[in-house]
Amino acid sequence: MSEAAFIALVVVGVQLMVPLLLASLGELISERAGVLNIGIEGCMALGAFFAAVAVTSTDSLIAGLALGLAVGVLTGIVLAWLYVGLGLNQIITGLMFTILALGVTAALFERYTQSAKGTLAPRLPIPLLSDIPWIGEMFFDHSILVYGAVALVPVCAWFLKGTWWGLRTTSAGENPSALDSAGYSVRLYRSIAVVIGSTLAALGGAVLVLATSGRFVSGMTAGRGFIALGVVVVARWYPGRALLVCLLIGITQALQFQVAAIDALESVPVDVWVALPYLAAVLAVVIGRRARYPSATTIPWIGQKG
Amino acid sequence: GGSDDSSSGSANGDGGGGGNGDFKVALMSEGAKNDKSFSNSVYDGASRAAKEHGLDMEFVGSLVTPDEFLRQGNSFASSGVDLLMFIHGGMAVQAREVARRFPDVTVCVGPVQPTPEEEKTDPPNMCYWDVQQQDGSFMAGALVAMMPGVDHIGSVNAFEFAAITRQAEGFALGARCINPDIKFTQTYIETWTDTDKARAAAQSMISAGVDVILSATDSAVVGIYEAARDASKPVYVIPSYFDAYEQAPDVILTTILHNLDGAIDDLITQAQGEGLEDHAVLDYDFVNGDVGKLAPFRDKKKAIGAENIERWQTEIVDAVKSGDLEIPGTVTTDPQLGSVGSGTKLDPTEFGCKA
Amino acid sequence: MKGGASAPPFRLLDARGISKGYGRVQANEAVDFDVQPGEIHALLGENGAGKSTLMNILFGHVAPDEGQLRVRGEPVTLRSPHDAMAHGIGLVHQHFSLVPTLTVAENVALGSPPSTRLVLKRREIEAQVEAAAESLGWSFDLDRAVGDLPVEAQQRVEILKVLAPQPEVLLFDEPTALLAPPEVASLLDVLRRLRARGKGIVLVTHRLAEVVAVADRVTVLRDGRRISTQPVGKITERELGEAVAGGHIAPPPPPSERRIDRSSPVIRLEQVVCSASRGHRALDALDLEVSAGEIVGIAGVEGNGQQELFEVLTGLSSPDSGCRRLNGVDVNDWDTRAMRRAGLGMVPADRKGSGIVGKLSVTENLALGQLAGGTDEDASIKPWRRSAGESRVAELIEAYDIRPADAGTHACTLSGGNQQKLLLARELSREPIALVASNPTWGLDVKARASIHQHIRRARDRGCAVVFTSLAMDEVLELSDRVLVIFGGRIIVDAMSTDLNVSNIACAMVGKRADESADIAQSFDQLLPTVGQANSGGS
Amino acid sequence: MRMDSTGLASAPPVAVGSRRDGWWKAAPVRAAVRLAGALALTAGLMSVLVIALGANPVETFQALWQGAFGSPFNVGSTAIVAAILVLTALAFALPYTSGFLNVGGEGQMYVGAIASAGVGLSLAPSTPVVVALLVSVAGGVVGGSLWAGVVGVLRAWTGANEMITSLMLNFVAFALANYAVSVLWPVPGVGQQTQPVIPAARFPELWTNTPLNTAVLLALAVAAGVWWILRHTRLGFKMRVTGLSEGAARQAGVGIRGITTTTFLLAGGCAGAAGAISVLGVNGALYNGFSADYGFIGIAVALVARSSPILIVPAAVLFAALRVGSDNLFANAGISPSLGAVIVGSLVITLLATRVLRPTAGKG
Ligand SMILES: Nc1ncnc2c1ncn2[C@@H]1O[C@H](COP(=O)(O)OP(=O)(O)OP(=O)(O)O)[C@@H](O)[C@H]1O
Ligand SMILES: Nc1ncnc2c1ncn2[C@@H]1O[C@H](COP(=O)(O)OP(=O)(O)OP(=O)(O)O)[C@@H](O)[C@H]1O
Ligand SMILES: [Mg+2]
Ligand SMILES: [Mg+2]
Repeated sequence: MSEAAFIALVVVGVQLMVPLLLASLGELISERAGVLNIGIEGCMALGAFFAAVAVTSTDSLIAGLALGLAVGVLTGIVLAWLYVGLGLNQIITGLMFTILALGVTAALFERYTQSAKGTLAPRLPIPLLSDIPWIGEMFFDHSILVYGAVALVPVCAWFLKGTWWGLRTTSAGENPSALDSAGYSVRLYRSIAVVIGSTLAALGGAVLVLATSGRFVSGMTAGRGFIALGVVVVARWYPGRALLVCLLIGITQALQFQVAAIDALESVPVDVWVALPYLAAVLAVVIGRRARYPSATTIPWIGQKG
Repeated sequence: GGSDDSSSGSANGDGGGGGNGDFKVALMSEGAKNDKSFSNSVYDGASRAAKEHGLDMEFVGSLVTPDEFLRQGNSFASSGVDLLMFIHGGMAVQAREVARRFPDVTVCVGPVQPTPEEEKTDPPNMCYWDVQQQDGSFMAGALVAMMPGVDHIGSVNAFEFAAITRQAEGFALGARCINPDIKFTQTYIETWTDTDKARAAAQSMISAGVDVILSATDSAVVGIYEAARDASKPVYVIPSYFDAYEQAPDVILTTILHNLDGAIDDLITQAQGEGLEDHAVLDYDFVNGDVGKLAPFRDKKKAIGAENIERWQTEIVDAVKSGDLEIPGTVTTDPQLGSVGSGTKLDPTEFGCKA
Repeated sequence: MKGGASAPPFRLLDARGISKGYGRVQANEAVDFDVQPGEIHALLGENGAGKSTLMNILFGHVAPDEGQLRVRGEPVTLRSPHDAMAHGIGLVHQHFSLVPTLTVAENVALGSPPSTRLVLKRREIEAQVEAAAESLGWSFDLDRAVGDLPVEAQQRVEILKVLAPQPEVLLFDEPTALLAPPEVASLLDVLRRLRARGKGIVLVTHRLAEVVAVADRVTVLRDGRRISTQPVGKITERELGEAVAGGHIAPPPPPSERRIDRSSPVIRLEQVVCSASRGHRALDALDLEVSAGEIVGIAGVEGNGQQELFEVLTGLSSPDSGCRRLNGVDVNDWDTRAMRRAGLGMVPADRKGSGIVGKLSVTENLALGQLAGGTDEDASIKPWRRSAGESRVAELIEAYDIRPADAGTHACTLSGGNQQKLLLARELSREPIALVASNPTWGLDVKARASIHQHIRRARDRGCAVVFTSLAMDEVLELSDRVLVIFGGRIIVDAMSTDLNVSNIACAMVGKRADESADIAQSFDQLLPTVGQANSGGS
Repeated sequence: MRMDSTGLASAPPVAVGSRRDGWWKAAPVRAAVRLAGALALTAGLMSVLVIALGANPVETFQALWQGAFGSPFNVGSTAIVAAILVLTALAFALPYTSGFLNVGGEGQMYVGAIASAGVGLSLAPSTPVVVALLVSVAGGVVGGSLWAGVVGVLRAWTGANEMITSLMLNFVAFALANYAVSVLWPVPGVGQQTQPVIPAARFPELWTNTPLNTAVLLALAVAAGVWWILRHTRLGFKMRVTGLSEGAARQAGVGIRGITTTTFLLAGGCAGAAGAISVLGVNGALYNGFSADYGFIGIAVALVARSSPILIVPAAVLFAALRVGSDNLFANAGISPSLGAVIVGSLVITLLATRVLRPTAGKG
């Protein structure tokens, strides 16, 4: 494999990582608070659709991000109401929400989406850093969206570990009655986590659109939300590890496009590449069987007993 | 030609004068009618025919499963359409079932050709249509190979099956017709819609030195535009079906117009006029149906070079028209371009290439 | 040592006419309750008497339907625990309210009053926690996840959490329920120290001995109503017990006089080693023999291998090395199903978790005990068949006095005592050759406990080999023919119950011989005077 | 999903029937009111969406009804889709009864379809009808069974979370199906489908000129069989006990690993049979993307039916009618057929939100 091919592999891997990373961070925060949000695939699709609507009518990156974000917040509020407020079964609600959201975007897509625009998020080499041989090209010559997503990783980590909010959010997921008996509302902290989580997922969808000419295509999220569920388990609910896992998945997917450069890969059926991230998630769950969900995940909070 | 995005699927042809107002045609497709690609082109052709002849036309897109096609077809057939079109090469079985049940409805399926067995068992009201998609990509490949500085071309393909494979392989063969040493890279991304994956595939090709990329996928093509824009050297994209120039004027070299709209228009016109003969097979190719015509080069003329365009016109286009150059096919009788890798293995001189 | 008996000038916390209903259950009804500075006020009552409800009301966690609260004479309304904290009230919950994945410092921080700041200043918090811990003579590894700490350390974290905001009134809801005697002693010591600092303390407990040992005043609740409030000095344990239970308690029958043939034990463990999840040896070359017709009680501080011993004895896990025999046969690799088929009965500690199934009927729960058999014919109760064995079910309900006597009711609607009776009916109706039980009367009140003991004794008299573990030393002494003490995964004491007293056991439970730790022995003699005297008298 | 001793949702409070209250507060009346409310809410939401899409809600609902039951053909279509949904619903309901979440019905159905297509197309054309059909169906059942068995075995021996593994294996199954149509048994010149199965391997017709065939009987028989297993066998009792309390089952001597694996094998068999129906009873070959989310809709069906194998049948008809009816939406109301998915999703969510449905995990 040539040097250029290797660099390309990593560059493409980093770009493929971004939407998945955002969705994974969203899922991670929500699960930390004890809510398993299987609806993030749906959040991504909605975020993508509305970002495209904004972009096609204003031609502005900011507008796309803003509408994607706003839709994420709204979706999050609805989901929080369902998961936390009403205490509905999270897995079933999430799955049905995804079916619903994919259907809605498909139905609306035929009607509203217009033609695409030019590049919205141009590359932005970071001065000095991008001059480092290899590394610079691989990691410091990307669009603002990539930097933004990666920058969110330490933010999330700090949010969870270094703030009072994070402390209480973690408690809501591990032992909600402890949080409750300390006088805080479990519902509030869980709802906020669901809203943040859905918003990040919607941003992931928006990024998907903004990174590719601002056009929504029905079905473009292609199961990323589901992969994110696996990523979170493999990353054991740590944002930093989620970054690594997503990067690894991104690079594995990018490898598929480098078969021409690597003879050994030529004979691998395409389907293997498609199945790989999912198989990896299964394997990770099996190997990391001690990977333990926050104890209260999927259990709705219905108030203090006894 | 752009389409009116906000129009509903049915175009009631009240404009056309002495048309046959009772003739109804319905089309069913996988893609949305505004997908700026395959289905969009089909929709445009059908609308044109409807307008011209004053027909009732309905188009339903975003169908997924074979039983959905079957039910939808049944629903249309029982609501009294005269011509029912399955815009999906894989739905012959479903089309046949509807044709059997509704002998008064002409049921067409394509792009596909019948196998000899099928021809024997089909009901008479069943018809097939096909567009020889390799013709256009062959000529595009030849044109690209003439461009200064192009020594490596690529193709981003959706799924691995004949209607897709022949496009990519034809592209490679066409290029090798001009430059036998040209490099060809292709990837199957197994999605019509995942734009990010298409972008990643294209990006990987570009980093490997590809100068021009053919899109043999569907709406995911927008990802390829983005990758081309992002490249540090000029890279061009050749989408298919629908002149998408405005979507990405900076990177689209030209579009291979498989003249789907023309073919569909022609088929509908024939059907509503004198009617299709029993067991009709309408096979459109470059010579008989302009399939594979390239969209205007516009500002890319410069990049291609005026003299190259001229050379291409005489050496390729005219040769094909005159029959001196015979582009191989994919049908049962001529399956040469149907398999992966054929475009780089076949010898172009056998088909009339000069080099 | 008893604290100030002189009446203080005012009440720190004063509750008048507190009532609280949950549906049809009246958890509290017109309860008056107060706490004075520098006193320990004990609160007693049966399960479900309303003790925790009262504590939650005093802590602002539950709003009373009626009643008035005063803090230092000022009427207050507590809308949330934050209000209570602001008024200087702290509550140590009955069930730990710790987050196991968070560190000690983080858990303490979680319990502190709300901060308007966003950033968690870890250093500051750690310093505060350290200072508070030092003042009580404790030290912690502040970075360790609380879930990795032993139970008594978790209890301390719970206390630190409550002490952090410097409350004047401290409510302790059954703080000793999960602790073994030595730890109880040190906890009671902390209570005395807090009292000495002038704090008002409420101690909720089921253990009468603790009340006698530390409390100044005691209030008894029954069915949500206050029965009495009186100084501890003037009341005996027996009177207290009767007040709690609302009647006279029969003394336990004397241990059986029968001769036991120990030549061929039913259950036999030889040099069994078993590692716990964290890697250390939970059972360390443990030997155990239980013969037909005897009850063997195993005492020990929680976490010394009782859980693993139960699992090995019942086939839930297999020994890593060593030998497990049932009636002389090597059954090392038998699973629970095989053990049950061979005639083993078992009563797990968490009856609602792995004992009975709440959403199944009484009949179905009884059938559960017969599932291990290979075929339908092995079972007399078959709810999946048309003739489910109703007569047998009715027989058992009567024999074990399960109330209500309705075969179709869901087990979750039975009270705790009846659930345990159902479990015993299920296990003993199979006439097992051996019965393995873990804390068989945990959480039960006095009457239910006596009934369970009676059923176990009857099984023994039929020739069943019974072995049970219990955290309650008095239960071990009372029920067993032979007493073992487990420490660090080994049996370190094996004696007839008549040869032992509480002091011996208490010392052994912390791995010391009696002469090594006279102070512990002394504190236990003081702690459990009646039981201690009864047994030392017999030796 | 079973995550360490935790259920999905805690039990609903025991309803306290009180005779003093008026009849309008009686439980059945309140349930009916709730159901009506949920349906009205769904209809309202749909109407908003339909209007946003520029169509007439009344026409839309009429078209939906027409599409589902308006002609013998449509009735037949609904019945055959219902048969598929019955089976995918059972694939969720069985593990749910044992306390597991199988969200991999879609993938298990795919593998069942791949297997029965593989068997059905490689049989000699002269194979007798009964043999060919039985062998092909068995192929599908075994295929789905093994695919789900992977989930069961991983859960039983490594404790791997079955919700995640079954979900992920769906996508692997999709890739496998693509491999089957493009590499294993492609039709040259055409894409996206395998060669057709031999005619003898197809389900015999029940009602001429409609898609209704004997596959419907298979689905009903399987539903009855599952009901019988759960209610009237020792295995079924063990499965229910495991679902209600794994700890109690283990201590009662139930082999949890065996029950887990058996449950998933049975569930996968049901989903595999759904795949077989789609190949042998509907499409005649394996098509890429042949399922309109039938595996996922099966979850909704099972929930609405409260996992009862008997109630699953009418619930499947309801959802099949929605699914099939929505294919008529375009022709008769000018609306995207994607609305079908929207209706299914919002119906289930409103049923949950209005507490008409209260799924609880077994573990109690
Ligand atoms: N949140 C609640 N909902 C319904 N009933 C409740 C609730 N909390 C307590 N109860 C009921 O109120 C009564 C009193 O309960 P409480 O927990 O105060 O008893 P307790 O004296 O603390 O018992 P224990 O000794 O078992 O801790 C019980 O019958 C209980 O079932
Ligand atoms: N969910 C329920 N439905 C109906 N009745 C119930 C329910 N839960 C408890 N009960 C009834 O309420 C009463 C008190 O139950 P509780 O569990 O508090 O008893 P307890 O104090 O633990 O009794 P015991 O001394 O037998 O352990 C019992 O008679 C029981 O039958
Ligand atoms: Mg209590
Ligand atoms: Mg669980």
